[in-house]
Amino acid sequence: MIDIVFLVISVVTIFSSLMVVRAKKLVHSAIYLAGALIGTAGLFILLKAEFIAWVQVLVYVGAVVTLILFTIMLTRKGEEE
Amino acid sequence: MSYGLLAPEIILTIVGLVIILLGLLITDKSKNMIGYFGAAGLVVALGYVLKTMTAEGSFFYNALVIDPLSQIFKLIFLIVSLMVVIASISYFKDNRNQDEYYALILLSTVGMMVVASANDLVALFVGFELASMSTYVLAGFEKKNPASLEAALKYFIIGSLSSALMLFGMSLVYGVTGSTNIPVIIEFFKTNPMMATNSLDIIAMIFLVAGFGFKMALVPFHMWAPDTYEGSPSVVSSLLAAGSKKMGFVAAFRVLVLALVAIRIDIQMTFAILAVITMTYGNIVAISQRSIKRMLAYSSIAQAGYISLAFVVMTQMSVAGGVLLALGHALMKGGAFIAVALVGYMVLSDNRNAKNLDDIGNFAGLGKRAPITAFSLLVFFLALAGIPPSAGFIGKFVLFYSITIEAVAQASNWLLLVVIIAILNSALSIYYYARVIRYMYVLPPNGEKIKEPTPYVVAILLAVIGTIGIGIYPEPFIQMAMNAASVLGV
Amino acid sequence: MFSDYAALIVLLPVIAFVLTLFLGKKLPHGGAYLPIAAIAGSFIISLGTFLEIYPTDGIVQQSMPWFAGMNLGILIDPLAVVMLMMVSFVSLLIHIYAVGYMSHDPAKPRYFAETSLFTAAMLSVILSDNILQFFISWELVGLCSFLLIGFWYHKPSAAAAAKKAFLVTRVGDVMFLAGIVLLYVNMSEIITSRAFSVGPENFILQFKTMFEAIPLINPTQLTYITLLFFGGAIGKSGQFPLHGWLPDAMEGPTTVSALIHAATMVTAGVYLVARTFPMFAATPATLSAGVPDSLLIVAYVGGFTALFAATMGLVMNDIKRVLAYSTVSQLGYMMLALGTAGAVVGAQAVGISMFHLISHAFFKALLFLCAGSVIHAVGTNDIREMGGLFGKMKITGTTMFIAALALAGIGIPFINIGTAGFFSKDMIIEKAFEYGELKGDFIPYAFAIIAALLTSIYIFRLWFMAFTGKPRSERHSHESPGVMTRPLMILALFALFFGFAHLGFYDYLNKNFELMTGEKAALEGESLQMSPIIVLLPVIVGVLGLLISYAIYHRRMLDMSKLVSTQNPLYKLLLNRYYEPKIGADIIGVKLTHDVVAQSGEFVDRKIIDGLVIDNIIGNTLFKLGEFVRKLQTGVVQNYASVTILGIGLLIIILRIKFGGT
Amino acid sequence: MAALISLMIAIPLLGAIITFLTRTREQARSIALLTSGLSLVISLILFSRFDSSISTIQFGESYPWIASLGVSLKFGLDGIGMPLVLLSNIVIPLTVLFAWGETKQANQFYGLILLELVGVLGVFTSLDFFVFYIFWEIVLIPMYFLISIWGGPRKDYSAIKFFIYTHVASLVMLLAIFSLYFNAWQVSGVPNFDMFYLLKNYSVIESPLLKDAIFLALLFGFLVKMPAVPFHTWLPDAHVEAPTAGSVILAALLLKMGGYGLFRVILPILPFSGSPGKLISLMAIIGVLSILYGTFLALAQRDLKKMVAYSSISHMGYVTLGAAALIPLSVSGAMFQQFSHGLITAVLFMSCGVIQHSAGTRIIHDLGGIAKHMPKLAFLMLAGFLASLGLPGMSGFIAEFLILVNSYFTLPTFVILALFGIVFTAGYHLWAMQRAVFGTYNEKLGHIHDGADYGIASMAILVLLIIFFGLNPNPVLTMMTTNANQLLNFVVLRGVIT
Amino acid sequence: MSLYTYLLISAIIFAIGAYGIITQRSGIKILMCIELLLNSANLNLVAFSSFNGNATGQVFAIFSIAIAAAEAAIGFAILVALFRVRDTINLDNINILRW
Repeated sequence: MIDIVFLVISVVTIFSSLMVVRAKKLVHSAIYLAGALIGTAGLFILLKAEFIAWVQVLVYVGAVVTLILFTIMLTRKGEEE
Repeated sequence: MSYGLLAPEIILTIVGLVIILLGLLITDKSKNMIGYFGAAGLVVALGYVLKTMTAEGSFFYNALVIDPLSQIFKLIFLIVSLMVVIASISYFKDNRNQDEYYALILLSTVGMMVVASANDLVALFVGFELASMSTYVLAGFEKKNPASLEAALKYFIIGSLSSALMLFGMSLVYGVTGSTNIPVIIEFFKTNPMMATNSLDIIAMIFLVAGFGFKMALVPFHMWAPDTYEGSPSVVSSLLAAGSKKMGFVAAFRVLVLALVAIRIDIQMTFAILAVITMTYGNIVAISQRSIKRMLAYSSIAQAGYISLAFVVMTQMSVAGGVLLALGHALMKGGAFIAVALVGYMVLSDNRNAKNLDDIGNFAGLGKRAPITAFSLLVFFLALAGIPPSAGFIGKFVLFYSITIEAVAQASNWLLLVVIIAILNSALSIYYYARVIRYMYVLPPNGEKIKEPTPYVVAILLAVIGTIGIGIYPEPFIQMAMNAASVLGV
Repeated sequence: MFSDYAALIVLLPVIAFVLTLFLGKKLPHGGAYLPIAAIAGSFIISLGTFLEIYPTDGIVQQSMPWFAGMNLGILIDPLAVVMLMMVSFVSLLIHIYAVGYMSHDPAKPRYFAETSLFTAAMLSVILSDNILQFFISWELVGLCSFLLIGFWYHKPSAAAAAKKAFLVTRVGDVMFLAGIVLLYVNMSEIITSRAFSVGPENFILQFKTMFEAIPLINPTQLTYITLLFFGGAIGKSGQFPLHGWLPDAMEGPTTVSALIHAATMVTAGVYLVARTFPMFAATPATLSAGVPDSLLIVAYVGGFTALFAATMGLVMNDIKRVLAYSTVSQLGYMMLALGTAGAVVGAQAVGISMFHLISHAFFKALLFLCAGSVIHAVGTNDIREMGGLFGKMKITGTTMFIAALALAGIGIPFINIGTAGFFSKDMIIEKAFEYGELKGDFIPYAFAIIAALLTSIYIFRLWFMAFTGKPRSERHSHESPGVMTRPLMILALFALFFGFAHLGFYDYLNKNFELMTGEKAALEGESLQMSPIIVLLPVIVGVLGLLISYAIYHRRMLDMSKLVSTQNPLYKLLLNRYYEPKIGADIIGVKLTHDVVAQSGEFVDRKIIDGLVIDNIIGNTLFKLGEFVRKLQTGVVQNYASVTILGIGLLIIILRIKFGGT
Repeated sequence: MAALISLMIAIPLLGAIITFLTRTREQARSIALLTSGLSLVISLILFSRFDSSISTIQFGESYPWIASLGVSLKFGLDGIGMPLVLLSNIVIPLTVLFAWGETKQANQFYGLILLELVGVLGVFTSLDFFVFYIFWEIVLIPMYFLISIWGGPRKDYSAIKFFIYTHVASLVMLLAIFSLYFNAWQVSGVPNFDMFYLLKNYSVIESPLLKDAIFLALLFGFLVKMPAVPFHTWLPDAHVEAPTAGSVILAALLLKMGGYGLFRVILPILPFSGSPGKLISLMAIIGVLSILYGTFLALAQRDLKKMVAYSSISHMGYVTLGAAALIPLSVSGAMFQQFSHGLITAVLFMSCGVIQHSAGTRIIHDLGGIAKHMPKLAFLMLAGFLASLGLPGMSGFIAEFLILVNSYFTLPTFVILALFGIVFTAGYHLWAMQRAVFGTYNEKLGHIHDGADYGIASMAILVLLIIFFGLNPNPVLTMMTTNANQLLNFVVLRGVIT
Repeated sequence: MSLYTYLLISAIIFAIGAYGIITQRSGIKILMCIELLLNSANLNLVAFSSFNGNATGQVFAIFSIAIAAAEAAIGFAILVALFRVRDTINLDNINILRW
């Protein structure tokens, strides 16, 4: 059971990471980044580091990704990408 | 447990925070006083470090230690910061945001000092990042200047990449040894020599080399340095080249030297190749530069190459030589960048809209236009080229000499070859220094004599006195460096 | 009493040199009286010394240590004292003459200073008691000749001649120096290995020490040493093949020519061989039985030069050039005497040679001064433009005729009446014959007798062309002033009567080397009874030459235009001096040395060592490399990151390969 | 007074600093002349108190400096150093006097000259290898400036070439010093940079290869400075472009540092090197090569100054040859050649300077007959040229004579080769005189003036000294011989020569 | 789930991040890739911490997350500032400093 969960989470994480790079639109990249980070948080939970997982979600997903989205908004000019 | 020995860090942190607070309260006009305040804080900290040069202590569960190695590097960082701050009093005169500037300088200095004292990978990382992040901002401090921002961006990207690499390396080290405390790590490696063939160790070490090498600007982790030094405000370049760079060295001394000795990997050759490539690359590329800052950046890379020779043989003498050269280089390069800042000021006072402030053409006739600056630059250049009596000479002397000793002791021809290449390199470097000297003293000036602003002059003369002083009376400094090296027990 | 002050013989003219050089401008006649007084002083001391040592057969030796085991010293033995008297006396007369001759020259002070130094140097050569001091003085003589030949330095030909004189004699000097090097090495080996004593009074390069060590020196080495010395003498005395500088040296003032070519410089070479004669005589005989090798070579070189130079004397048109070749030729006789007579009568040869040297000094100085007087009067050197001068210049004409007689060696044999040259030259020719009889080698004799005929022809050709016939130029000519003619008359007296001193002279000089070393130095040959024809022959050829010249140049009995034309290859060869200036100066001096060797050296230096290695390979390559590597810094940050990551990858791979592991 | 040597070095140093700070030309040159004159006085005092009969160090001084490296400030003089100290102190005041009329940045000009004096005095007196090296390097800097500020058209190229070339050589030498130091340290366990101590311990090194490597590195350092063919190409360029004062100092003093190194460092260790025979041959070959090559190259030059520069190479070849011969008198001859060449070459370069100044050119073909308008110069120049071509009665002859005569014992072939050079040496000197000074006056030059009085005066003093030491070399030669004998005691003991 | 599985995942993420940094042109994307790198390091730390049985790794990870956030803030601030003066964040065009 744990194995399957682990497998799913890791596949999601790796896929999301890959899509961060491969996505055409910056916004999609940012969403995938959030996915990858959350996936990692999942792995943290599997590693019995629940506190770190929470910090990860709060700080990364909550703060960093938001920051990224803001930046994308601020640096968008016309019909870029 | 008394935290007295950490007083310099504490003082600087408080002064930095007070400066931010002051910035909110006082008028833009009176902000020009903040620089003096910062300088005063640095002087106090410096005095304290000088007083405790030989002190020993350890704090926060052995995460920070005070020992001769940490003290001599703190000395370097504080002197550089002091020079930079004093020079900035002129450079950022009437700048509305100078409160932030000084606060950042002080905080980055604290970061560097933490690295110097770090006895734990966590503390090391935190200090590293503190210093780095402050300097990212400082590099881009001229927000209207595309070059400054570009410099900051490049610095930031390569810097974060390196931090990530370093962190990754640290995580591997932690994984292998189960601890982040450096002495424990070393002990672990010592008692488990079988691990030496474990590729995780090697990968970890290389990641650490990459992380520190970024700060040291070793080839191939140097690419950011010329661009950043060129684009940043000259005083910040001074801080980067003279101070922040040394942070990489102290970290490398703390971790790498010991770890490598402990792992007993014979990576002499690898380091030798890195060092040789670094110095040769730096010197060769420096020859054809027209921008003085860029030239100084490449020369800085070359100097990093010399200093990293200390890792090749890793004897007490060689580490002492590396420390001495680091000290000397901090003074020489820091002073040189500040002098370049002064030239930029001079050019701007000729023509407010001048571009390419650091173009070599602006140095024509500097000997007449700004005699103190020109003379100081002359001293710095000759010292960088290793001409006695100067700090550069003493450092190189001890360093090259320690390697020759090893070469003779090991009857190793290639080590001797390394020294010869290093020596030829240092001769080659004269070529581009002399070019600037020629501009300063031989070519006719293209402007009137200027009055050199006192803060700049004070900062530069500080460096000149240090450079020549170490050259003339090197004994205490050699002792200090030897003590520092003895901490490592190599 | 005089001998105690022997050092003053040299020092007086030196002092005069310094004083004249700095004060001459302020003194009347350019300070001419200073050197005259000084040289007169030298002459008086020389004479006084002679009078002191002659009766007692004494010699004067004074020596003091100099540097590195060398010494400075004075040696006055018979050989030296006669030379001293001759040199100081002739030099004195020439100086007096010069007061008149140079009266119009603005650079008189320099002239008198230089001649004074020149005399001092020559006197120092004579006085030296060691070979090093000898060499130093010898070189100073060369220097002064350089200065004096180039006295009118603004004339390019004079500057060139001065340079040539110095360089050609320098070739000889280097050989001389090499000889000294070799001698020194041998001497010091003898001293260290064979317990040969050298004390504080007995220095390594002193003649006395050298002569004592002769038996200990390796004979082959001795031959080398003496031949190298002779090389020096060849240069200084203008012997073949280093004779070329001497005729060119006529570019200086005529008084200088008189001083250099009559009395002093050129005789130094002969004096060198005479001075070191015991060494020459001690060389082994390998080339010809019974004749020491070095003497044989001296004889041949001297004999050949005597003839060779005389042939060129026949065709020269410059009055001074004729005399110059005559000098070369006569010096050849002196060398010949040292060689041939040395082989048969040993050290007596020195006396024979020196007697000719001194008599030659008188008549040749006279010839030059007369020539000077003529030139002074007609303003040209070319004898083709002179003629009929005898009517206007009786004193000059007469004295010059006397000198010519002396040069041709005219006299009456058997009753021993004749000019100085008669005694001295006939003795040499007779000894050459004796040598031929004893050693079965008549070649030197043939050289000598043919040269004697030619000598007579060319000198009377000169006299007849200048003083008889119709004047060939419009120039008003007149007799020279008294200050010039009086020395002529004095010299003429010597040229006429000096010969009668020959027996005493030979006796005195024969003792020379015994006095110095205290032992008999060389072999003694028994005198040969000569047939009358041999005794008469030299005079016969002399008179014959006079008659031929009279016939051709005075009476015009033969038309010479066929012979004397550039169509005649022989004439052309002679007129071009056997192409010696061309070969020596142009081909060896300029083409080979300068254009080929030096320029190719320059090429190697600038283009290869400097250009290729330093600038191109090291300098440019580094710069180009810098320019290339610089481009790697693209300014694009992703590339930077790539380099970083690639670098890490590379490091990992390297270390993995090196250490393996999992 | 104990600290005479350090006083002698300190006075010009102080003078240099003051000179830099002066504002007017008069002040600058007076202070320069005064301080260099004071230094001369001290050196004369030293000279008069010097005992020529002993070979040990006299007037020794020692102050602690960098204890951890075993460096101390040791100064002292012996027969090797004393004459050169005297020479330096003679040449520098005369150079200042010669350059009395300098107007361009006069304070810097005279200050740099004084700094040169400090440097060479330091080199010739220091007995600690570290200190020796420091002075050795210091000398480069003022010379670099003298060439690059006051130099001719290609001064940049020449100055940098001079600097890098000689600097590389010094660094190679530094490597050898390291090895010596380390070796001595291993022997005693105490760090010590004392020169004699390091040299004494050279023989302890085991590997013959390493010994030779150290030897060659040191030799290279000195030969470049001398300079010897084929490491000479920096010299003609530097000389041609340098101002007269710079050329004088360069040729008269800086080149002597190389020769000094031969006597001070090379000869004591030569017998203990791995293959002494080969190294001696090497030195002899380089010496003779320099003599002949320098001569022929001088023959090819069109520029008077360049010709003199090549003649320097040729003359310094005698020093190498004499040193390589390892005979006491050849070695002292070589030392004397250094002293004598210092005086002679100064006159030659001053002559070139005066001609350049007056006639505006130094190209021999463009000159001609200048004796007409410059009689004093022509006279002194002639004297210098004659001294340079080895005319007896002048100091050059004594030196060359001693070298040639004594080197013949051990190196006969080389001496014979060297003798060939003599004729050509005379050749180019006289050729230049004939073309440039004598002959018809070249009217294209316009009306030119004779040299200024101070220049002529300093040249005249030098000529007098040349003649004085040519007639009486003993004042310096005796002390040289004493030390040469002591140096070669080693050699004989070692059996390198018998 | 052995330690090496986690290390493998971390290595893969690291590789992807590195790949992104090399290939991408947008400054923002590169910053995101750097976050990925840091993330992989954090994963390492936590994994090691968990398998080594001591909490130091987790502590380290917390520090690193906090620092990464701060770093990101600075990075984006620089990007925005640069955008204001250069009107682009395409890093290929940001190369006035070179050679």
